[in-house]
Amino acid sequence: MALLEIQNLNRRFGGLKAVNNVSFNVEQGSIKAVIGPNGAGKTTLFNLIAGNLPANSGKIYFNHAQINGQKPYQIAKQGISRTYQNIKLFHGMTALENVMLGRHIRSRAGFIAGMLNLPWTWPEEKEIRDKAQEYLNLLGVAECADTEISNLSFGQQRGVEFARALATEPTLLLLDEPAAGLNIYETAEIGRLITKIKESGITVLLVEHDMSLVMDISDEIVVLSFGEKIAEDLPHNIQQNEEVIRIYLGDEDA
Amino acid sequence: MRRVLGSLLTVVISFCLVAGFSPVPTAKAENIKVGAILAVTGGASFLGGPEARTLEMMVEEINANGGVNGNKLELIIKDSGGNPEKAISFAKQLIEEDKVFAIIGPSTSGETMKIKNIAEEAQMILLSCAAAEVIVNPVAKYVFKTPQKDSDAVKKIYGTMKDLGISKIAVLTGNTGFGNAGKGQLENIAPEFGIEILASEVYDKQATDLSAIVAKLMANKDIQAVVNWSIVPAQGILAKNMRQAGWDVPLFQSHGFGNIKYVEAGGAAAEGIIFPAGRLLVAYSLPDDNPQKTLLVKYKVDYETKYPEDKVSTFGGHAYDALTILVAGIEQAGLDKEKVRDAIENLKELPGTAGIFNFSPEDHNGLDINSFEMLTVKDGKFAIYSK
Amino acid sequence: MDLLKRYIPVLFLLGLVIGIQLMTHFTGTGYYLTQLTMSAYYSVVVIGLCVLMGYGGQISLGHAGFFAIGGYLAGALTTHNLMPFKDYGLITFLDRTGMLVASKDLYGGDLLTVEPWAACITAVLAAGIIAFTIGGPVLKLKGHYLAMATLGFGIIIYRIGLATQYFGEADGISEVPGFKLLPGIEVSGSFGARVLNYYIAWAVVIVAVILLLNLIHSRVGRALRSIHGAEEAANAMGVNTSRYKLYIFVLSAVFAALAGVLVTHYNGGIGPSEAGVMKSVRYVAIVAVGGMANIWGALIMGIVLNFLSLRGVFGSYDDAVFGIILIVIMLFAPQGILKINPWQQVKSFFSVLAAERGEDTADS
Amino acid sequence: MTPELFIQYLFAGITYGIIYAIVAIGFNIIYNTTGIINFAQGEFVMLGGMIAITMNAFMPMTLAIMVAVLITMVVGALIEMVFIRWLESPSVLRMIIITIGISILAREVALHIWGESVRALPYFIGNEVTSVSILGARISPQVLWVIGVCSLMVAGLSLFFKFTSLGREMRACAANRRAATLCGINTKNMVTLSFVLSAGIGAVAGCVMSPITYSDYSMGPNLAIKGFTVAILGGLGNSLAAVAAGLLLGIIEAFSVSVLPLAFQDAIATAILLLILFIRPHGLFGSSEAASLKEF
Repeated sequence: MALLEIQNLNRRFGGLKAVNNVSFNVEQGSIKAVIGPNGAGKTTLFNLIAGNLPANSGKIYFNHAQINGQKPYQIAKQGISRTYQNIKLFHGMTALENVMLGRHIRSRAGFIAGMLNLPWTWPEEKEIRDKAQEYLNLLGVAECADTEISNLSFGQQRGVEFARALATEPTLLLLDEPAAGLNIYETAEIGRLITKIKESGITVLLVEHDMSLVMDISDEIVVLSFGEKIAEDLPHNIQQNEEVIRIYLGDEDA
Repeated sequence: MRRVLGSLLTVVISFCLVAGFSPVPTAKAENIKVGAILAVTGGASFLGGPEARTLEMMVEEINANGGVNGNKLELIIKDSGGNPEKAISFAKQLIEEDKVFAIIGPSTSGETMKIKNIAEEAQMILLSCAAAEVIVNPVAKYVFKTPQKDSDAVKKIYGTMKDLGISKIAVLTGNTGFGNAGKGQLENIAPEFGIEILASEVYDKQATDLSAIVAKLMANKDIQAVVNWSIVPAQGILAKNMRQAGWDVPLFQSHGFGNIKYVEAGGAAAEGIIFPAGRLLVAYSLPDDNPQKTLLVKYKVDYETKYPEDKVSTFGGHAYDALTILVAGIEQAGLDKEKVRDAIENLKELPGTAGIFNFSPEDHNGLDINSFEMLTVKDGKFAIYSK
Repeated sequence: MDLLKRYIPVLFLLGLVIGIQLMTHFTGTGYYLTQLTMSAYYSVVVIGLCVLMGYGGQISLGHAGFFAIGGYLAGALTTHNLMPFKDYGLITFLDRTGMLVASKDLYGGDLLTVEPWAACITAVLAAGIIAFTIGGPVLKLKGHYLAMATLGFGIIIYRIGLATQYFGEADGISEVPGFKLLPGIEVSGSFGARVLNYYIAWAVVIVAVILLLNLIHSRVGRALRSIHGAEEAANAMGVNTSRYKLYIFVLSAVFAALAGVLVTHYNGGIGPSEAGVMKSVRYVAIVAVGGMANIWGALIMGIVLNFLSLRGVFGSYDDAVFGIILIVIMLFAPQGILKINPWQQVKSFFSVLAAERGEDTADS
Repeated sequence: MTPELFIQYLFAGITYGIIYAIVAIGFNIIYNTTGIINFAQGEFVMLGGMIAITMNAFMPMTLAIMVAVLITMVVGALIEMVFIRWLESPSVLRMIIITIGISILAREVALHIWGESVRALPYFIGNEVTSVSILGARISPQVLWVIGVCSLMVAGLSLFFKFTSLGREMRACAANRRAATLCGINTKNMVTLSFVLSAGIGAVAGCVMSPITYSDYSMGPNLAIKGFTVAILGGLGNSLAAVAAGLLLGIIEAFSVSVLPLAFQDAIATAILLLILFIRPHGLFGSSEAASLKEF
């Protein structure tokens, strides 16, 4: 059975069918991309998986357990982590602290322990800090560790958000347009990084507009248009799929 | 910029602290410091406002006339806003820091009760302007109060009712300490006069409309009269709502009605309201041989000349009495606090705005039922009530 | 090292507290300690609210309500005479367990009242439970709705105090006895116990500050701050945001209630004004001036403004001063005028002494 | 309950209900154009009444009321221009605190101008004891004035928003501020206008109710809380629903005295407020879908 299974998922906003009867699977250890023109329902789909939006109908299974209907934090605890199209970092905190938050589900010091600063929390705190620094290093943004997040460049912010998502040690990583706003060198860098992540055993589901990146790294592609799945195939097949070509030619955003 | 601001602030704060802690320059030795804790602002400002103005006026006049036994008075008014915690803080401040001779106030019973023990512990003469009887019952050695007793007001009202042949009444009270105390007294004393309370309601001190409750009470045809007990503007509103509804049973008010503004606000509806009050409100109509008359007329004229915006009220009168009592004590006993306290405790036949004060070790109020006069409203003015 | 950096300002505060006491002792100005003691207690409310507003990102216009729950319950329990009910089973039971104390009142009457410790625990627990119960629905709200709901809660507590005979209605509760924390250590307002009470109050403040500093630098504190930064993302990181918001709400309510208990014993009474809307607004104003997420700023402003207000410096403009503060701070310095960690200010004054370059502490 | 008593309660309820509705509409007008809840709304009512009373000493009442309303409108405009206009996308928290500050300040200024005493405008017709008989109940003609004037204002406002271009521009601004700006509407002026309008209607209400309820410096917050309850009850931003909700609250309050002690009358509004916030924050008449789209 696949790691993530989506079955007949529906979500409406008023009369608009943002996600319309979509089903697909994501296999363990693969990179799957979701593409489609603007307004195709890609981000809505992510929000449904991550639990930010309730589905009107349909089911989502993760690791054989149904996760739709659960709260985002519960879903996160089961090993799904995500990034956002418009970066959502914690302002008023440093880059390091942002990534340390990623270790939240991997640590356990509670309210009372924190307030009393009990000694057993000290090694845990140190471990959180060390791990967070490690992920910052991995993303090449180690130098901004102590900088408040609003003072970072866009690219650095992307890096920190990525590091934060990885710090949770997810089984499934949802990436919402990881290359948006990046130049070609940075995009290529991101591509290499995503491949590396996959090699470390993390499954990746991404939404992306940059076709070269998508074709380059994904194992499989799902195409959405107006909330409906119109194709699901290997990258080179998708490139030749007539309907996909038609909607993309009809839409200059591609 | 922010750094500069921050540094600046640190400096300012240090300055404040340093300035705050430098010893207060001591005043000239012969001045008598009188502290006053009054609710000049806030929900009880209708009490504290006139009280503060009265004290300022009196101190000015006393000092212009050479002071008390040649000593000038120095008045320190603290505005508690009606908050007990501030009254406590101010009391301690006045006692220890300003080293006042005596404290006048606070305006409300709640505040007075909070500082009663402080005054006792510090052996500080406290002349409260608040009404509740618990202030002087049980008697605390250093605590006095100037407003008349609620129980006497109730007896006066019930006495009048008896004359009118009224025995079944409705009681409305405000949810202030004053209203609450009055409600208790009204209920306790009723049997003594053979009066039956058919309905009793409490309204909010900020109530702006009582027509619904008037309608409800009016439906009970047995009610022969209404007693309203509060010190708030709702007194006039009740009168209006009753008269508009065409309900013409007699309306009795407490001695808290002693402010002509309530009559003005009540307009035509206030006509015929009956209430007990000190004689201040009818100063001109008193016979010339009344021992209070000179004093009352003088206070009224002085106050209304100095504060043309305001009309004299019994509330300011309580502060007037407090300072008068203190001055009388000092004139008799000099500048020894203990002796002044003893002198006050033994003051007899001292005319004040609320009545003739006769203190004793058992009675730190010094007023009896005769300090009340039944008044009524006639042509928009207060007049002595006669059946 | 980090720990040391966190606690150095606390030591500094401790030094200041002792220094001020010594200064007043030698200049004969001991009377300042009265207002400093009261301000210290009010500051406990303020720093609790500061963590709720600054780190939890939740406004509360009802914290005077929690203060009043603490103060009123402690006051009522330790004051109301249970002698007439002493034959009832429950009262006898409580008496046997030592939860009640018998004493004589000022005028020689027999009194049987609840032990202040038991009353204190009851009051604080009650505030905690109430906060926990209403916290669920209240904290689901945002913005104006949240502000109004907390305001409404405060009003209801105020109304209950004002309408209940047990709580003394408009007069409040008077003649509350002292609170013996330990043998020889009593919270009370008598003139003789002033220095002792000054130290008790500041001990409470320092403990409260240490607890909160620990909290905001812990895993939970990080999670709280993340909620303020971006709630949705915090959720996606596995932070149970609603639970953390509830916890911090309860914590700040408990702080407020504890302050209420202690102030009531110190003052020997409590009145409805402590529950008033204006009180809640003041607490918010102080937090706003100190900087929303700045415990030290809130503490300093809490002390300074309460001290000045309690000394009557603002006269009849007291409320107006707080109104103006709210407007000016929110217009020109929404981060508070003490946005910069005051400890860093001190450091910059003595930069020569600072051996190493100060790094930004997390709460600045 | 006798029919007379019923009518009596009903009129008491309607009088207050319509006043609450006017305050609520004041909230809504400003909320719609700015997304701000103006906590100082009750102070407009206070100012209207107090200024009219002062002016009445120098001029006939009609003129005094007109002057008072004008001055209050100017105050409303000034408040917007001094405190609100130049803030760049302030947070909700910041706006809440600023308007609370304005409310406190307005109250304190009024205290120091007019003092603590309670005043009233004279009755428009007759005096304090005049009453008219309606279906066996006796009502002060001033009650009819309040109901009449307030109903006219509500009707006038709906017409204004529906049929004048200015009103339509304000509605456009309410619907989508950025889009309105793009269409060439000066949204900043629309915001000022909304303050002027809500100050104006508040002041009118303050004048007509003054003979019945009196005016004093501290009347604002109480009205604001009732008004806010009504605004939420009707669904924030929906003025016609606010009228319905206002009448509902007024009538509930009036009838409550027949079952509850009078002391709890004022707690009813707060209890309703909390209840509605907990179970239906989008109001009785609003839809949750629409409410969730609004930014908070």
